[in-house]
Amino acid sequence: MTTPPSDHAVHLLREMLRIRRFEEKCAELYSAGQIRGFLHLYIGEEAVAVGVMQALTPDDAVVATYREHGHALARGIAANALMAEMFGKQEGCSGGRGGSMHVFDAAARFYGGNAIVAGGLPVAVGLALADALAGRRRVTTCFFGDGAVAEGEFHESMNLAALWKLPVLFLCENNLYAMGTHIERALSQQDLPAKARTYGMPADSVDGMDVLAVEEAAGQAVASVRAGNGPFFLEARTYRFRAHSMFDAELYRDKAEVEAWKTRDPLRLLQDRSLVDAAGFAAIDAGVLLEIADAVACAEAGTWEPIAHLTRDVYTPALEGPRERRAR
Amino acid sequence: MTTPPSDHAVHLLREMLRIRRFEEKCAELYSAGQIRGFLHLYIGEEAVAVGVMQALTPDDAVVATYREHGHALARGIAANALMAEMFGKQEGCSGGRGGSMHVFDAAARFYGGNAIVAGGLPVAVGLALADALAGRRRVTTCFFGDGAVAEGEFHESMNLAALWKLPVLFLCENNLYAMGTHIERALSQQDLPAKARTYGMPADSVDGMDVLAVEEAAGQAVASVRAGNGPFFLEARTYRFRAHSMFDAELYRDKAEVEAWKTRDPLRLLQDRSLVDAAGFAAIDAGVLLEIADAVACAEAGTWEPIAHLTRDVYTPALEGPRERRAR
Amino acid sequence: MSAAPAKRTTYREAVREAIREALLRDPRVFMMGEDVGRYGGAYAVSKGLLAEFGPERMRDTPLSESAFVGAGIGAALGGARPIVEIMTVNFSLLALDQIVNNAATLRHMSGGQLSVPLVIRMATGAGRQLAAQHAHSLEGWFAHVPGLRIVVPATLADARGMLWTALEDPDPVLMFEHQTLYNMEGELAEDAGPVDIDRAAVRRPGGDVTLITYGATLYTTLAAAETLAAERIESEVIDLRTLRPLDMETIFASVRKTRRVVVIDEGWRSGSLSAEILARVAESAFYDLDAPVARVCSAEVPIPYPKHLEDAALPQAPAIVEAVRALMPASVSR
Amino acid sequence: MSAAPAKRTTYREAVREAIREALLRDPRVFMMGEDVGRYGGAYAVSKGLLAEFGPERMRDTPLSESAFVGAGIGAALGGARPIVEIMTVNFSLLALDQIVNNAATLRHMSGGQLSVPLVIRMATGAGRQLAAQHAHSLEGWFAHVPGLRIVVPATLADARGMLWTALEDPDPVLMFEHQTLYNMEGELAEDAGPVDIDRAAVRRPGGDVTLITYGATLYTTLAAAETLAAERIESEVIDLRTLRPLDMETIFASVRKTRRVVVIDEGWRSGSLSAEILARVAESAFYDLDAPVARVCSAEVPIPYPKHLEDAALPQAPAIVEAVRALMPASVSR
Ligand SMILES: Cc1ncc(C[n+]2csc(CCOP(=O)(O)OP(=O)(O)O)c2C)c(N)n1
Ligand SMILES: Cc1ncc(C[n+]2csc(CCOP(=O)(O)OP(=O)(O)O)c2C)c(N)n1
Ligand SMILES: [Mg+2]
Ligand SMILES: [Mg+2]
Repeated sequence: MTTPPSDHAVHLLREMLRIRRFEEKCAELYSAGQIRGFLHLYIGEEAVAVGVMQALTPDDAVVATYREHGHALARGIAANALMAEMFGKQEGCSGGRGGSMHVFDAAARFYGGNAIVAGGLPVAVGLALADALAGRRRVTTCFFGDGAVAEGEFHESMNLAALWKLPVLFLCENNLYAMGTHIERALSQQDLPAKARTYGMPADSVDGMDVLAVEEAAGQAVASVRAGNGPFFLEARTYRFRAHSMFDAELYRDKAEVEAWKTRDPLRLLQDRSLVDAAGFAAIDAGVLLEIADAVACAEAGTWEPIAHLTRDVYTPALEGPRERRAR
Repeated sequence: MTTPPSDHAVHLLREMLRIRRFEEKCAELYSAGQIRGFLHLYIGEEAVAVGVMQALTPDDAVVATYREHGHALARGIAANALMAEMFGKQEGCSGGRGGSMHVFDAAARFYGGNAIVAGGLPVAVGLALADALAGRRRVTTCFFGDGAVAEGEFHESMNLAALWKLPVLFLCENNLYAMGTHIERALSQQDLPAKARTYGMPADSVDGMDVLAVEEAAGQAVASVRAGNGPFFLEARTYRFRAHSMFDAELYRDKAEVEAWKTRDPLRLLQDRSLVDAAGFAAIDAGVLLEIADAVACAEAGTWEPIAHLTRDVYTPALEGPRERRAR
Repeated sequence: MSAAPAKRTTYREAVREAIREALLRDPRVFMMGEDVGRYGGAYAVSKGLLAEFGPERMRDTPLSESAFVGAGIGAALGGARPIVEIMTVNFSLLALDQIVNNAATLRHMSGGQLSVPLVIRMATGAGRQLAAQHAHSLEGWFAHVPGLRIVVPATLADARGMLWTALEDPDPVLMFEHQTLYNMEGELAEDAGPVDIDRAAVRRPGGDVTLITYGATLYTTLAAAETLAAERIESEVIDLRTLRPLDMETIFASVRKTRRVVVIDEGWRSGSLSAEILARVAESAFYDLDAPVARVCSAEVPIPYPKHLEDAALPQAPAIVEAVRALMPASVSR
Repeated sequence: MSAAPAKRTTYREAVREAIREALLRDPRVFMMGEDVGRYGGAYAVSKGLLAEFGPERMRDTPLSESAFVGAGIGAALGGARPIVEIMTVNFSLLALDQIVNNAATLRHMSGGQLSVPLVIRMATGAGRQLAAQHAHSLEGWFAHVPGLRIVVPATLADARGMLWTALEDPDPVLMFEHQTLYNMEGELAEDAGPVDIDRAAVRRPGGDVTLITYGATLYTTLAAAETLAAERIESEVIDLRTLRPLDMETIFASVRKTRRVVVIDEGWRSGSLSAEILARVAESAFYDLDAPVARVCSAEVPIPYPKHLEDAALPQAPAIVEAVRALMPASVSR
């Protein structure tokens, strides 16, 4: 007789599966032409977003990249609102204007959805600065990739946060590639925690395919930040199973490398470890698939923003008059 | 009986004294209104430029900042041409258009004179890249201050140079201040060689008030670069004796701190060490003062670029016609 | 306007007073930038404010334009009211990603959810022989970007009054202070305070020609108007005050009256703000015009160091006078 | 123009051929940028070139726009002939310090001593639903900066021919390739080669109105011209090709003939290149005009993701037709 899987393990598994199924559906919808623009899938990296979000409270802030569906779902943005956004419908969490790369949710303190590599880091530093100035004990978590580490904005942000001891968790998703560029061809120094420590910042590295390990490492990192010790840098070693975007012929990596990483699929790893059996998995999956189907239905039923609204929200309507509200 | 000072020591002393006297004269001329704009004096830091230049050959390239009179003189740009540039006369080394902050001399491979902090670093990387591509064994030396280390362009350039193993000597003049900001309030990590090493780059630090030490350290650094080991980072610990610019009230540092550093005046240190006596010093000084006086006379006798030439050299004159040459 | 007694003050002091007022009025306000604290500001604008408000609210930053401007955006998103100082407009190019891709974009791209109530102040312009990397006028260039509001105080009252209004704006405002104005002295009402940032101001009324400008060239333009008045050509001088959005009503009203327009703009001629104004006039007030539109701008060169060349590169009163004369019918000019 | 047989090709292939030719012709030429090598280019422009030329000359860079653009400047100073690719125009904002403060400035500021023979290529424009941080048209904005030359190939022949000419220019040239053109297919002479980058081209002759444009909107404009022709309004369509310096001769010659002008520009309306052209026409060809100048530009919004809003934000043929009709005397229009 085996012990039943813990509720928490089931929760983590479901969260990762929601991302996986959501994105598989997105890929399908992209081929069908219902989702357009750039689409960057997170498949393979689900353990990172899900593990980290466990450590955050609703009051904390999250800044992510253009590969942020996973972060959005794990942060609690409804699949419906996210899928509507993928379609560009006004029921989407950014009113349909952002699409895949620009997911926002002010209520969830989810600040994008930034498609400029490393562009989110200074913003995260500022969110944390606002908290520090106001004496609030909140944490801002900023997700970014290994590619972002080469950008000047990474360096400036790391230094500012460390210098001012701001409550930022720098969460680097090292999936070894920036588009087609392997980290060895991008960074003269690939030991990222060592790099971070030169800023006088505590740093750690964790197996990003193991959600339990991520959860634990993120928990410690967030605790350190929340305790007032200043920023923390956490590297999650992970891998994307899919192409960089839907336009990528993947000339730059071996199939064998991909297959090797797939043996460490974060879903399978957790399923094995937490002793969820095939039937248990199928039950979770069924619920998730329902949720995604519902999201697609919602998105399809969603409405287009009227063209007349195109120029709204470039500026706030004049303050004296009653502020026009967009239908959401 | 004492041993006479070596020719080399006298050479170094003279080189430093040329900078000192040149700039003292500039400060005077600034007060008299003959030099305008921003004027950043190098006084106190002469050992760095003079020491480093000993390690370079005429074929090497130099990139400097807005505090570059010392580098220009030590690199061999004539005091006449430099002083004419300070006046804005067309006999100046930049044709008078650059002034104090934009000294150029293509023949000396002296590429500025860059007044954007850290803006010269990417350019230096490119100069070195051109050499690497062409298979030339030249070294590009890039001078910059401690303040530049916080800029994104520093980080990107260090990484590129290290990644591509380019022949750049990064020469950081750490004078402890960026304008009024002490390095402790600018950088979370003030051990600059340690910072540099995280890029996988060899690094060293040297007493920037001791010209012999600088010469030796630079010699080793340049040898390493020239041998094909990739870039090298050398910190020269130094101090500016004067204000940041002529507009600086120096509210941010103690007189006592300045006085303490002045006891380590690079000229005095070398004079003592190399056993140049007062008479010897006076003899060198007399020669230097003559040179400076001549430079001022030349600059005063210099001519203004005709206003009609204002728009020349924005673009190269059309290639088909004979290329117009400016009177130099 | 005000009946309160006036005091002698400088533009620099007026800006400082405005910053002080903002820090006193709203605890969410703080200022950051290079050397704004201990050094007292590169142009001595914030001298004394560190002592009064402490290093948290008068915050020195490292040399990291992109990060501290981006941090201003983040802080604004997080509920603060940051005033970010960029020392000189040329350095703002290092922060352009944050300004254009984030500050200007976040509200629209998020479907109206996010607000970036940020003010970025910077010194702009030539006239002090600072040469090719410290002397440009890019405010008109920034005015191309939707989502930004661009304000340019030319007078003591505006230097004193625009900041608070800008801080109350829920969207990012860029404020450009011309380097040569800091020492300008004059009378300012003791009780001077916030001013609107919506309307252009007619600084001199006149019926023969409309001269449109902003910033430091206001004074060059007023000088030219004096010269022209001696020739019995009456100029209406408009100070734009806000470069984006443009107050076209004031411009059109004046052009309807004068039927002639010259724009004076320190930006490089091609693609400067002057082009936009001339284009709008030629599009929408074409039949009101009695003569071609005209402009006096900076020469299209990196600003050179020597005084005579810098002067030659910038809009000067004689060129303005010349441009106006060329538009007048033969009977009106002497 | 050429009598050589034509082959079927795409804009993408034409650009690739141009890069190949440059690498073959001049050993000083190399290309660098993000993912130009192994990945084959974000827009697959350089696919295959790594295999042919190796990683030194087809050089992948880390994500460091400022440093690799600056390195391009340095390499050009050092005697190389770099082609630097910036993936998308929005990312060029990260490199603006190097482009404006260095590349555009070094020759003048050094008194004519230094030369920066650098070509920077980038993808620009909207139309692929890439939203607010990947879809802007900033080429007209760059055209404000003296010291830069801005070229925009709209045709296969220009995609094939402008690069070599740009590389021979001793000064920095920015080349903008519209994202939506890469897949455009057509006939190109087998022996197509370098073309001039000095003159605008009349792509359709006509006597009633001058339509001025560049880049992808050339095709929108030609479509509008077709519609107008059906109404017996004959448009002369000018493809600017080079945005700085502008070939005003060609423009003025056309305006003298047609007496009406509409500029079509994918840039945000205010402060776009269209403003400069309208301003110059209204300044210098005022008396040649029979109607106000006009323009059709992008709406002043960060480009939104959904197709219907993106389309609504961009210049479309019906709007061009409308703008032209509004300028025609009642007798000419139907
Ligand atoms: C400043 C900037 N340069 C280039 C790009 C194009 N681009 C988009 S994603 C990407 C790779 C980023 O890699 P990484 O940071 O590792 O994130 P990952 O995609 O692997 O999650 C690149 C080059 C961009 N969006 N922004
Ligand atoms: C990008 C940029 N930001 C700000 C400035 C204004 N500025 C000029 S020098 C300077 C301090 C630089 O300090 P450091 O690099 O240590 O050089 P030092 O002056 O001490 O030699 C500053 C802030 C500038 N020129 N460029
Ligand atoms: Mg990656
Ligand atoms: Mg310093």
